[in-house]
Amino acid sequence: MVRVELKHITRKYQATSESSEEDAKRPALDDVSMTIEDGSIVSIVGPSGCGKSTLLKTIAGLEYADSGQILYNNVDVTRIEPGQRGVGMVFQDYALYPTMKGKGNLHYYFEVHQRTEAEMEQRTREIAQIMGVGFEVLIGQKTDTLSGGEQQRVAIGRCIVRDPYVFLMDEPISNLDAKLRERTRIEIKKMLRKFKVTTVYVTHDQQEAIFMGDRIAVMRKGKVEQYGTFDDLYFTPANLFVATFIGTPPMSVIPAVVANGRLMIDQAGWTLPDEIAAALNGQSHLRFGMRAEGWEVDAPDGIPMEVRYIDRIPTEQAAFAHGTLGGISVTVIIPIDHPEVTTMRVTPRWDQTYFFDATTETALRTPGVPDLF
Amino acid sequence: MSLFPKVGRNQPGLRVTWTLVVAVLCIGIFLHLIPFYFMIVTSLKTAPEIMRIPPTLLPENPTLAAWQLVFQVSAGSTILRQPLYQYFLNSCIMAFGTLALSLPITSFAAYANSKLQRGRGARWTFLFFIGTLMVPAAVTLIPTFLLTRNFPFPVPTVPNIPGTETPFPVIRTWNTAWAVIIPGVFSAFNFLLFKGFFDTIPNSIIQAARVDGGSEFNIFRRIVLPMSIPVFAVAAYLQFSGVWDSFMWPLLVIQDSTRSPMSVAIYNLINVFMSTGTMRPQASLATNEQIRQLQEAGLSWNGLVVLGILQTIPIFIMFIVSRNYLLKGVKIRGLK
Amino acid sequence: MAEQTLAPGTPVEEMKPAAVVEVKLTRRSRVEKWAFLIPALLFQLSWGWYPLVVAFLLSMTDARPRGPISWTGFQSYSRVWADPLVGSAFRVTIIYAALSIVLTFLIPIIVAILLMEMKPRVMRWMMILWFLPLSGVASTIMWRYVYNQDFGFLQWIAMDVLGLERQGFLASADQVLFWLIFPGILMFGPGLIYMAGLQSIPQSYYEAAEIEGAGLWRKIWTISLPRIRPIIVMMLTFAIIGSLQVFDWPKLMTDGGPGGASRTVVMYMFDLLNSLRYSDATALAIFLFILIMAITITYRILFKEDPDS
Amino acid sequence: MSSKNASKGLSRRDFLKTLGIGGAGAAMFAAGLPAFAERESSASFAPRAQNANVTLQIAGFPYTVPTAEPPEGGYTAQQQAFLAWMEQNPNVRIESIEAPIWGTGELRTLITGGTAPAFFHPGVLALWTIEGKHVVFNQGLLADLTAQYEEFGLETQYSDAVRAGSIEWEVGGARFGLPEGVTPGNGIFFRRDIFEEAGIEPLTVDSTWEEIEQKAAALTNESRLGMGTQWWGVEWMLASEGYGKAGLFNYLPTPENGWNWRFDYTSYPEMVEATARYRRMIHQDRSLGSNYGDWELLGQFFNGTMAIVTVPLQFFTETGDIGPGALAAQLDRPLEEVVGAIPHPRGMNGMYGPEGRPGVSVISVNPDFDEATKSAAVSLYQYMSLGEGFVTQRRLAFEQTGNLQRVFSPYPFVSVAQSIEGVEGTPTDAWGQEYIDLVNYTTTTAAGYPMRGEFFPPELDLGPTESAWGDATSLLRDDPGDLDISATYQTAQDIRNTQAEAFSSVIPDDQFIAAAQAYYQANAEYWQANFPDFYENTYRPWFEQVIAPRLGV
Repeated sequence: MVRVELKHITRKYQATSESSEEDAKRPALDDVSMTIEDGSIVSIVGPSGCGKSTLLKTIAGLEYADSGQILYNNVDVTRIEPGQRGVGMVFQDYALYPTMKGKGNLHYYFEVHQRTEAEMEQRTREIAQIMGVGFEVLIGQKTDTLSGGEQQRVAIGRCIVRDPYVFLMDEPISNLDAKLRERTRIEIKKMLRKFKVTTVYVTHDQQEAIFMGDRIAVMRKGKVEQYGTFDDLYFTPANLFVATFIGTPPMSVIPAVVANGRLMIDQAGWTLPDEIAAALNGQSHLRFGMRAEGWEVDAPDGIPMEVRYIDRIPTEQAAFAHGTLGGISVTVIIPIDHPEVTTMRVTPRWDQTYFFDATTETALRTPGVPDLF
Repeated sequence: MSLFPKVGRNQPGLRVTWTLVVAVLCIGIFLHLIPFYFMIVTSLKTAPEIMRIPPTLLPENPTLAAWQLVFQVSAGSTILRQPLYQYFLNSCIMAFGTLALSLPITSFAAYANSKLQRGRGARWTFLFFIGTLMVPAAVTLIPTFLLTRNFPFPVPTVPNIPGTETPFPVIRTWNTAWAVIIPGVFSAFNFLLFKGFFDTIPNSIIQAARVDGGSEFNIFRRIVLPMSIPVFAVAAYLQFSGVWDSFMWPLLVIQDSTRSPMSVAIYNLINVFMSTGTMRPQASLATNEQIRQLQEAGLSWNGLVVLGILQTIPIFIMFIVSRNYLLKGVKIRGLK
Repeated sequence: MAEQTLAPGTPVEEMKPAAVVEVKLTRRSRVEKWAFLIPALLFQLSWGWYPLVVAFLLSMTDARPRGPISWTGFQSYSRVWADPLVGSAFRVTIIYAALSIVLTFLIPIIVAILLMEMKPRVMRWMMILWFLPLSGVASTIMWRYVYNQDFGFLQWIAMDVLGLERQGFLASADQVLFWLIFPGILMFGPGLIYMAGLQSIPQSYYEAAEIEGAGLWRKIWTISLPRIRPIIVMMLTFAIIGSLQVFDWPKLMTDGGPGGASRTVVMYMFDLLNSLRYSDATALAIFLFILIMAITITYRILFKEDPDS
Repeated sequence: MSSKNASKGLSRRDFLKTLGIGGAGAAMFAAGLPAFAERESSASFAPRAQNANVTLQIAGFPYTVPTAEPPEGGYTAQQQAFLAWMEQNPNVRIESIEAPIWGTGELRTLITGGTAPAFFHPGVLALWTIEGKHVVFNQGLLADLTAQYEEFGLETQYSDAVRAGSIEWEVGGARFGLPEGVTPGNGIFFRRDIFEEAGIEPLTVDSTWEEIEQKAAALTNESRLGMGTQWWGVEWMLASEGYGKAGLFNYLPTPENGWNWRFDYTSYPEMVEATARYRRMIHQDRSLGSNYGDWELLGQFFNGTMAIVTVPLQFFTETGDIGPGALAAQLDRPLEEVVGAIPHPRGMNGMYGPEGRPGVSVISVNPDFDEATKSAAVSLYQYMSLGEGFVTQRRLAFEQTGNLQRVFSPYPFVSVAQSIEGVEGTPTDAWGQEYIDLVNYTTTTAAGYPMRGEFFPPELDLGPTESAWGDATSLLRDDPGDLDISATYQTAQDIRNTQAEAFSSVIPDDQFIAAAQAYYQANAEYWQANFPDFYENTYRPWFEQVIAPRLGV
């Protein structure tokens, strides 16, 4: 429906009583630019305080950018009020109007936009059909008598009823219990597919971000560190932060030294393949990143890793060996029938290695998105 | 609410706790009611019995004389210059006038400060609004009094516009109900009360309404106001009883007895009784004549207590009314 | 226009940049923010701060109710500073404030929390009876009578019922502050305010806590109190400020006695005013203002809003 | 009289006016100061023509304004007299207003704001001290009525008692008050019937505090206190010895200091002794209740729950429900068999304290009034309290009630006339010989007691507050423990002396010394004539050792 473009959005932090000293000094949004394609779902993920909610609110118009532009289909809406941007927003705490029934919540939009009663009823009925069984009953009740999941449905219904250009969701399911969260996540995804609404989905949970988003933006300290598909982020992280943030179990990052064509971790090391050595620009001190699946175990040139414990997962037909390498915790996937050991020799599969600059933390070498087909 | 679980109340531990809670509440009520009991009993005593020591717990010869006296006094008597209803009406004008202006203005400001302003601006506005709380009222009494005479000049006589013989235009509220209402329009206490409540309203609700396109005023009226009924009830009750019971200020700014509130009428009477407390017999002499007149009319402490009870009744009614609104707020929240 | 232009349902093609430019500068919420604030700002400025500034200027003069006047700078301040009674008045005020907050502040909160437990009908009645208002004058008369050293109700309880020594009550320099505060323990209940705050707590919170096995006190401590925290903080602010400015009640009950043991700063300020010493009284008030500011600021720093709440 | 020293600085109004301008435009602040000062001093309060229409706003004091319609039961005698005056003076508009004229702070605020009523009591502003009234007048809070005294020839119409108490209405030749009542001073009432019942000899004029102490203890039982006194009760006992709030011995003239007085509470064993008696009666014998107001005392006296009370003597002529007359009527016995009255006893060394000194209660007039309005106000006063209206009132009171006590209440009159035309009877018929004798005693003996205010020119400030002294006396009254009396007084003395250092006097040193010399001379004469033992044994040695060196005599 709408393509949303953010151009160099900057927002100074408005110190509140809740913000720490450090937060107060840096901008909440620091030159954020991204394009959200028409009908696509974008997840914004990052640790708390990274500015993801601020970004969402800026898109909604609840916060104004100090500089930069927001375009909806090339229309500059930077200074347009939220109520006139045609957005729908779902909040973490659902933010239902407590003194109104569910219906009243749905109707408020029409009321303040001076729409007709008929249109209001018509849309409500339509939405009730889409939202499925029991929604009519839900919206006939006081909102604070509803359970969390029910409130969530009403909140989503409230957004959809207006047929929004952009759908904004601010951690919409984080207040639900685990099981419900799983189910709701699927429901939302299904619904978004059905409506094909441009959606921005904010979460702090990378799993959720991966599940929901066609594309994912990883934010840190007011900056978008990387914006791309999951594969982009997984295989070509722009920097150490993105690399460690995405993926389960998290990537192990080991300080390493390159000397005489060998990659040295403490005293032990491997001989570095030439093409990788070339990619490292001759840097000697760097960060060596490995995902769990990137390791080869018990290879002849492997270096010994102390194993702390082995976590066997029968459903996956695999096991995680948690060990220590160069003083850093490392997780390695091993066959499920691997015997209990106290040390095992590990070798990186060199095409799955990541190298990062020790100081700037930018990626020097990544595996790149595998061409599967 | 359910501090106590719904099931398992028969558990001995819980039962003891429950009984204890009920007992504490009941004892508190008993202690609280003692002054009320004495007031009512005193109003039924005869004048000499009131002076009796130790006081009698029950009136020896219960009499409604004091009540009759207060209700039968005619206008222009020594006791009350105006009929009782006139004072009552004046009090109502002042109290409700203050509420009508103060509640919207104060709650608007508190809402804006809580939800619309942010950062340093909000903090300074907040301090601007509550800073005057830290100053004892006695300090600003005289300047404020002068302002009711010639706003905005805190002087007894208005200066002339330089170079002319015409004085500056001024607003005079002295000797009208406005002089009581206007200085009380912004109530720093209520501001804090409202702000404390508005702060508990999640920002997301306001933001959701903004996304829905409500103007700030519409949001306030349709979303925030219905949520805030209890705090409005409390604020209205507190301010009402404050204005209703205040006598010092109306005493200073209202000289026309047809415009005096009831508190002033009662205070004037009590003052005559209480003013004799100095070493100089002249002071007693100066007020002798008035006391004599009051006593000839048959008024004594029992009559004053009757007036005190009458004075308490509107506060009491307001209390009941605001309690109902408070309970309505409870219902809205689905507290069954 | 903007509304029509951007309202949902409008074909996307019609969203032309030109149509939007016109509303670019209208910041309706900002205008509304000031519309909300301005009336209160004006009233607070003209009837709150303006008289205060006038009073402050008077403190720098040798002002008397009438007659000649001249600037004297900080003379009043130094005179008040040197007055031995000022120090003792501040001491009494601080003790009074601390004692009254310790003794009276919690009761209405606890009562409000417990009242919410009663069945609705019982609650309605108990609420009336607990927070039954009494006009100020009437309560002064009643308590003066109750405290009478020779024939008072309390002396009767102390001597005849409890068989104690004759008690001083308001006449004892050691006890006077307690007995001044005592009626507040029974009488003053801003409990309605807490009840207003308490009932905004959803039932589900308590149910959730119950499932987790929380007992009575845990529920009060982890749900009731934190949820009305802003109101408590506000009421405490007000209680601190109010008790540091206490005047009417001790004035009527003890007039500062015995031996100045209950003479608060504002009472001494009143003494100065009655001695026709405007500027000294105002200077004393400024000292009190500074103290209140310092205490309030310290308090606000200590009880800074909890970011997790 | 230097009350209107316009040359010194700005007037308050100018200052406030400047503030007002400041409110309108801060830029004018500096420039405005001199300009306004000049204008105001030349053109303010121009007197109006004598017959101009004027308005008097009266707040129920000293006369109740008659309503337009007569109330149920008709106008009171006083209101009828008032109406007659209004008919004679159609150019004066009378308005009845509500004004808080009995609160110090409130009345002061009204005067500052220019909204005071026509009449009020100067004592309210002056904390009821004579020096205070002079200060208040000096500050311009009371109208100067000197011209009106002349115009109406008031002084010739006053009784001797009023003229003897001129200190209450006159300072440095200027008149600031209109006498409206004479009080015979403070005294002690006792219930003769209770004394009789208990078999105790009644009190007499010669009774001492020691005797009262013993009798009070004997009269105390479960339902009765032997004696009751006001919360400042210790002052009565101290005053009899020459100490206390305004005590002769407690004030040390120190002309070389800024504030001309220092305080001495610690040099006298008699002061401690008198205090010890007071404390003994309260805390040991439990025969004295000392936390009551005048009217409460009268009520307890009426109920018989106190056998001896210290009250203003004019309460004897109180005609209300709990007055002595009502008590006699209730007991159905003659007044003189029920209520006895004596002046305050003499002290241990034979001194007679100032508290028995008769006084004049005066009313003052709004200082904002122009001459014409002041004249109208004084005219009303003259008619109502001295002249035709007064006679009418009293006669009507007699006709309405047939009770002589209503005519001679309060007694004695302000005016020269001591009887009312058309009323048969004398004050003695109304109140009994004993009370009349008592009044004669106080008006002859105590009236000559020299008061500081009579000799010293008025100050511009009241000086240190009385708080420290009040603290000491309230502690001495209330503390039941082993209080060190001397140390308590020492504290009060130290505080007051410290406070005194921060003040300065407007009286030049030589003037002060001259006034002090006259004051102590008058004291010497008074004591020598009336209480020669006290003079020889106490006063003269004290003067020579303590005062003379301070004055450099």
